[in-house]
Amino acid sequence: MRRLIWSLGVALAASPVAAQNVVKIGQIEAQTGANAIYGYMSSQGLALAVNQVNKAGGFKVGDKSYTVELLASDTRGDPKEASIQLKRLLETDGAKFVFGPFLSNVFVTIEPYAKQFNGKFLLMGGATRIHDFIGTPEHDFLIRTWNWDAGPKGFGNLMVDRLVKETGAKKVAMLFQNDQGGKVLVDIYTPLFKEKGIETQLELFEPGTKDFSAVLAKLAVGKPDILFPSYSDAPLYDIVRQATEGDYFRKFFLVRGSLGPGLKNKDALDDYFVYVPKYFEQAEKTDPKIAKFVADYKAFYKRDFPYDQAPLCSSSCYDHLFMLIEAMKKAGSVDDVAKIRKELLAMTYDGLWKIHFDEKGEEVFNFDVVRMKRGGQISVTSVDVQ
Amino acid sequence: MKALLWVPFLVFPALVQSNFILSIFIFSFILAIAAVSFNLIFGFTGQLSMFHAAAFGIAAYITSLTASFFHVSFWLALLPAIGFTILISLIIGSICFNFQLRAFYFAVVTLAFSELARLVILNWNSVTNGTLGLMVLDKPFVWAPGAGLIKIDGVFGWYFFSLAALIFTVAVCSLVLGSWIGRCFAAIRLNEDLAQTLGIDTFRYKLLSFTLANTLAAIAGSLYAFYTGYIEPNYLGINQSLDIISMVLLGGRSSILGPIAGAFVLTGLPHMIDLSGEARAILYGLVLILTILILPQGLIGTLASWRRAA
Amino acid sequence: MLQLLVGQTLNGVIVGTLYGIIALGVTLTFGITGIVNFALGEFMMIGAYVTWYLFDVAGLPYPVAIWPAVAVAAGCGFAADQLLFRFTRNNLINGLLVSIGLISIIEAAALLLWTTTPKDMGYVLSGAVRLGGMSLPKMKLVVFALLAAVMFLTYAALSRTWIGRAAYAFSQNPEAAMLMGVRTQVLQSTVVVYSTALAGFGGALYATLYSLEPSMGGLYILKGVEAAILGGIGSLIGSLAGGIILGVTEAVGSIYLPSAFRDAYGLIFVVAILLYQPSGLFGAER
Amino acid sequence: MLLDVIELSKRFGGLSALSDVSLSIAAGEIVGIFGPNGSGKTTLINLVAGIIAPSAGRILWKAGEIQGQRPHAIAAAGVVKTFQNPQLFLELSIYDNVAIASHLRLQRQFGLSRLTELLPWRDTSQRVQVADAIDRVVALCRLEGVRDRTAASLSYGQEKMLGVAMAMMCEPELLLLDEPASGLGEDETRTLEEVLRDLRDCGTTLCVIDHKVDFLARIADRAIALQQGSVIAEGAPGKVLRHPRVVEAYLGRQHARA
Repeated sequence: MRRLIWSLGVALAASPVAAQNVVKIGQIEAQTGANAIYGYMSSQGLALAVNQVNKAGGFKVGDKSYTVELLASDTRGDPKEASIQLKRLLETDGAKFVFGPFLSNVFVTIEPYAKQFNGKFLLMGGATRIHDFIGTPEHDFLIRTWNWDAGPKGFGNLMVDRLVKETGAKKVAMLFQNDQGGKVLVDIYTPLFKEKGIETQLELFEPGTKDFSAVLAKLAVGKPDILFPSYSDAPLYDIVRQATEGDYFRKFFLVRGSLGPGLKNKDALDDYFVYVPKYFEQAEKTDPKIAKFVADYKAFYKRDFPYDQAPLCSSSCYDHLFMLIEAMKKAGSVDDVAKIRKELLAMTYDGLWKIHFDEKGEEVFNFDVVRMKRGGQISVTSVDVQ
Repeated sequence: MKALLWVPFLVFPALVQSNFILSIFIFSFILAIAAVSFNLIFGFTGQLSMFHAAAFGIAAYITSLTASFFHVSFWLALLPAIGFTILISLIIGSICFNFQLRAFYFAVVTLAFSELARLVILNWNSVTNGTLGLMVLDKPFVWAPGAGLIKIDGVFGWYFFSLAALIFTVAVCSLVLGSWIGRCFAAIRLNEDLAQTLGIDTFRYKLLSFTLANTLAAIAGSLYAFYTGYIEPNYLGINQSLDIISMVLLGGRSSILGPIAGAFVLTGLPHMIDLSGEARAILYGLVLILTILILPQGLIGTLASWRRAA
Repeated sequence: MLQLLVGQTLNGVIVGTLYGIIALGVTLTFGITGIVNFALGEFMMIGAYVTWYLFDVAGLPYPVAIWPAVAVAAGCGFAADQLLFRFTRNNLINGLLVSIGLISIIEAAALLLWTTTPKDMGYVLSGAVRLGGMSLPKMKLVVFALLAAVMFLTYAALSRTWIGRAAYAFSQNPEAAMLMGVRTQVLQSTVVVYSTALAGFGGALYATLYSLEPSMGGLYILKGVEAAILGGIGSLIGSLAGGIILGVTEAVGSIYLPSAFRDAYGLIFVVAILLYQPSGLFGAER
Repeated sequence: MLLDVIELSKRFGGLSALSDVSLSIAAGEIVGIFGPNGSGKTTLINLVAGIIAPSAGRILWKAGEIQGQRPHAIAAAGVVKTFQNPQLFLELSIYDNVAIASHLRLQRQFGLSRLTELLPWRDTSQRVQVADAIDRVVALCRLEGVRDRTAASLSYGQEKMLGVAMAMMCEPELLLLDEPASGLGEDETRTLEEVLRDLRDCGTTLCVIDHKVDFLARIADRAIALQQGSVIAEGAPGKVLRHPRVVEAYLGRQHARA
C-alpha cells in the first residue's frame, strides 16, 4: 500500500525524486516460475553485493558518499509483469541502473519502451536476444552481462574445437529442453558443428520431463559418439543417470549446467566435458577472493553454497555491481549515464572473474573447461579470451 | 445509469499521468475483457471451460501473423482471427456438448484441446518461431472525428483504446444476457433437464455461449499482442486460464462487472505491495481459497448483498 | 528396432504405475467426496522431499525413511481435508479451484524451503539388469513391484475390510449407505487422507528415480487425472491400467514421433476415449 | 388421434420396465394412467417426452414418428411434461421461472425477429406481450400472491403448481403430468383439479399419471391401468377401477403395503 500512495503522489507531482545520496539499482529478474533458474541465481549475487557495499558504509564519488538501494522485483518470467515493473523503476523510482533481464522473452517485450529512455539509464542484462540489439542505434542503454557462445570471441567455438581435438567426435546427439534456452542452443551449435564437419541428431523435450529413457534409446540407435544434453541441472541429473544406467550414452558434452550430475555418476560414465565459467570447487582453494565470496554467501543466506549453477550468475552479477561503482568513481558522477557507460566499457575488472566489455558492450570473460574421466579424475583448462 | 460507472475511468488519465499506473490500468482493461467474456460460459452458463486462454492466445497469434505477413491493418488482421476462433469453438463445442460431457469432463476435454493448441504453436517453428515467440511491431489505427487516422501508440492512446474495447465487451454481454438468450443460459446453469423439457435447445445455447465467450477472448488476445508487442506460446498456458478464472471468482461470477474488479485487483495488487515471489504465490492461493470458502459471490456480489441488507 | 520397442514398452509400463498411484488417489477421492483433488501431485512432492531429507541429510536408511515421508504427506492431507476440502464436498468446481489454490501455496512453501535448485537423492540402488540387449534399471523394477503391490492391496482392502465395503457402497449409492449406518464424515476424511498417503508413497519412490523440483507435482497430477479418466473414474484396476496405457503411449509415441509432442499423445488418447466411451475403459456405465 | 403409442418397450439392462404398451390419446380428453409404483407409469411418460429413448416400438405424434427425438424438440412439437418431484429454477423468482418457460412461446410468436431484442434500442413490445401471458398463467395457477418470491421458498403444493404453470407457459397441445397430486393436501388437490379442468377448457389435452385412484376417477374421462409394464385395463375410470385384475393387482399391493 505504502508503495501505491507514494507512487500516486509522485505521479501527481509528475517529477521523479532523486533521493539524497542514494543510488537506486533496479532489478527485473524471474525469481519464481518455470524459467527462474538464471534470474534467481543472479539476483542472489546482486543482493549479496549490495548488502556488502552498504555494510561498508557505502562508497564515495567525489566528496559525496552514497549507499545503494536495491529495488528488486520478481517478473515470474512474465513479460507483462516485467514491463510494468520497468516503468515503475524508470518513471516512479527514477532508477538509472537496471540489472536484468536474463530472459529473452522479457527483454524483447520491454525493449521498445526502454528505447525511449536511451541515454537516460543502463540496462545490464544477460538475455541472449540482447545480442541482436546491442550496438545498434538508440541502444546505448544496453550492456550484455553474459558471455556469448557464438562469434569469434564466443566460447562455443572454442568448446567445439576442444571437443574435436580431445575426443575426435564425429557425430553428436543433441537433447534439449523445448524452451527459449534450448532453442538458442540449437540455433548456435548446429552451424558450429556443421563447420567442423560433425554430424548432429536433435530431440527436444517438454520442460518438466523426468523420464528420458525413451528419447535416449531413440537417440542411441544412431550410434552417436557423444551426448550434448540440455542446459539446466534439473534435467541433467536425470539425463546423465538414465543415459548411463540404460547404457545409452557414457560420454557427455555440456556448455551450460555444472559438474554436479557428472560427479554423481562418475563411475558410470567415460567422459564428461563441461564449460564452466569458473570451476569453484578448485578456485575456492586457490583464490582467496572466491573463498571469501563462498563464505559471505553462506553467512548471508544461512544456507550451504550451491556448487551447481548458482556461481555462474550469482558471482558475475556480484562483480557487476562493484564494476558499476568503480565506473561511477572514475566518471565522478552517479547519474551521468553516458560517462559511466564509457568507463565501464573501458575497464577490465579483476574480481571473482576477469571481466571486460567489448566495444559494443558485450561481456567477455575467461572460462574453464572441466573434463572428467571415469572414476572422477578431473582436468581443468583455463581459457583466456581477453 | 450504468453508463455513469465509466466516467471516472474517462477522466482518470487527466489526474494521473504516471505511465506505470496507467499501464496497470491498460493491462487490467484487456484482461478484464477476457475475464468478462469467460464469465459468460462459466458464471452465467455454468460450464467450466479451460479453452479460454487458448482462444486468447490463438487469436493473438493469428492477428499478429496476418498483420506482419500480409502487411494489413490491425482491423483486417482481426477478422481471420475471429473467424478461426468461431470455427474452432463450434467444432470443439459441438464435440463436447454433443457427447453430453458434464462439468469435470468438459473441463478436462477443453483443457486437453488447449494444451494441444499450445503444443502445436510451440513446435510449429517455421511459422510461430516456437518458444522464442514473435515481436509484434505494428500498431492499430483508429479514425477519430477531426483528428482523422490516429496511430494507437503510447500509454494514453492505449488507455482509451482498451477502455473502449472493454466497454464494447460489457455492452455486448449485457445485451445478450438481458435478452431471452440470457434466460436460456440461466436455465442451463440452474437445471439443464428442466430447461430441455421446457423446449430450450440446450446444445445450441451452450454452443452459442462457448463461441461468444471465446470470440470476445479473441479480441482481448489480439489487443494484448499489439499492446505488449510480443507473443509467446505461454499465452495459451494453463496458468493463463487459471489467472482468468481467479479474476472471475474474486470479482464475482454472478455479475457482468464483477470480473472487471477481479482483473484490477489481481493485476494491480502485486505492484502496489512489494512481496517476494513466494509470498505472492502464497497470497494468491489464499485469496483463491478464501474467496471460494468465504465470499462465494466474490467482491462485487458481496458488496451488492451488503447494500441490499443495509 | 524390436528390442527398442519392447524395452520402451516395459519402461512405459513402469513409468505408468507412477501415474497410476496418483490416478488411484484421484479415483478414490472422486468416488467418495465428489471432487477432484488437483493438489494430490503436491502431496507426492512433499513425500518426495521428506524422503530426500531423511535419506540424504538426516542419513536414515531408505526403507526407514519412506514411512515418515508417507506419514507427513498423510498429515498434510488430513490438515487440508479438515481446513478446506471438508467444505467443498460434492461441489466439483469449488473443490477443483480450492485445490488449485492449495497447489500454489504448497509449491511456494517448497520454494522457500528448498529453492529452485534441483535435489537429486543419493542412489538407493543403481545399475540395471540386462536381458536380451535391453537394460532395465534395477530401481525401476523395485518401484514397479512396490507400486503394483500397494495398488492390489488397496483393491483387496476395498473388497474385504468394513471401511472398504462401506466406501464401495457409498460410492455406488450414498443415501443407501448412510441408511446402512456408514458415517459419511469419517469415511470421506479417511479416503481423502488415504489418497494423499498414496501420493506421498508415490513421491517417496519417485525420489529414488528422478531429481526433485518444487514444480514436479503439477505435471504428475495432470498425468494422474488423464490416467484416471482413461481407466474410467471409479474403477481401481482402471486407474492402474490407465496409468500404464498412458506411460506406454508416451514412451512408444516418442520413439516413432517427435518427443517434443510427448504430452500430446496421452491427451489425444484421453479425448478419444472420452468421446467414444465417456465412462472410460473400465468404468461402469453411468 | 393426437398421440399413438405402438408396442413401446423399454429395458434397463436386464429388467424390462415397459413391454409392448400400446395406447392412443385423442385431442381434448383427460386420460388418467394409473398403476402401483414400478408399474412403468413414469417410464412411459419419459419415453413420450423424449427424456429416455425406447428399446423398441414407435411413438406417433399427429401421425409423425417422434421416438428418440431430443426432449426440447418434442416439447417444441407440443408435448410437455411435468416432473413427479417438481423441478424448478430454485434461485429465481416465480415470475422468472415462468418467464424462462416462455421460450417456446416467443419462438413461435416472433421467430428470428427475437434478435431485435439484442439491439441497444430494443423494442419492448415483445416483452410486454409475454409479460401479460406470464401474469395470466401465474393467475390461472393461483400463484399471484407469491409472484416475486424465489422458487426455493415455496410450499410443496405451490412448487407443484409452479411446475404446471411452467409447463402451461409452453402452450402444450398435450400436457403429461407425472403424479401432480402426490403429496398434496385435500384443498390443494381440489385447486389442482380446477386448474386442470380450466386447462382442458382452454383446449389442452391432458395425460395424468397418478396412483391416487379417487383423484384420477374425479378428473379423467378415460383411464388406463398399468401393471409391471403392460396395460391390463382401459376404459371409463369407474369401469377400469372395478376391473378384477386391477383390483387384485392394485389393492392387493396396497394391502400388502399396509
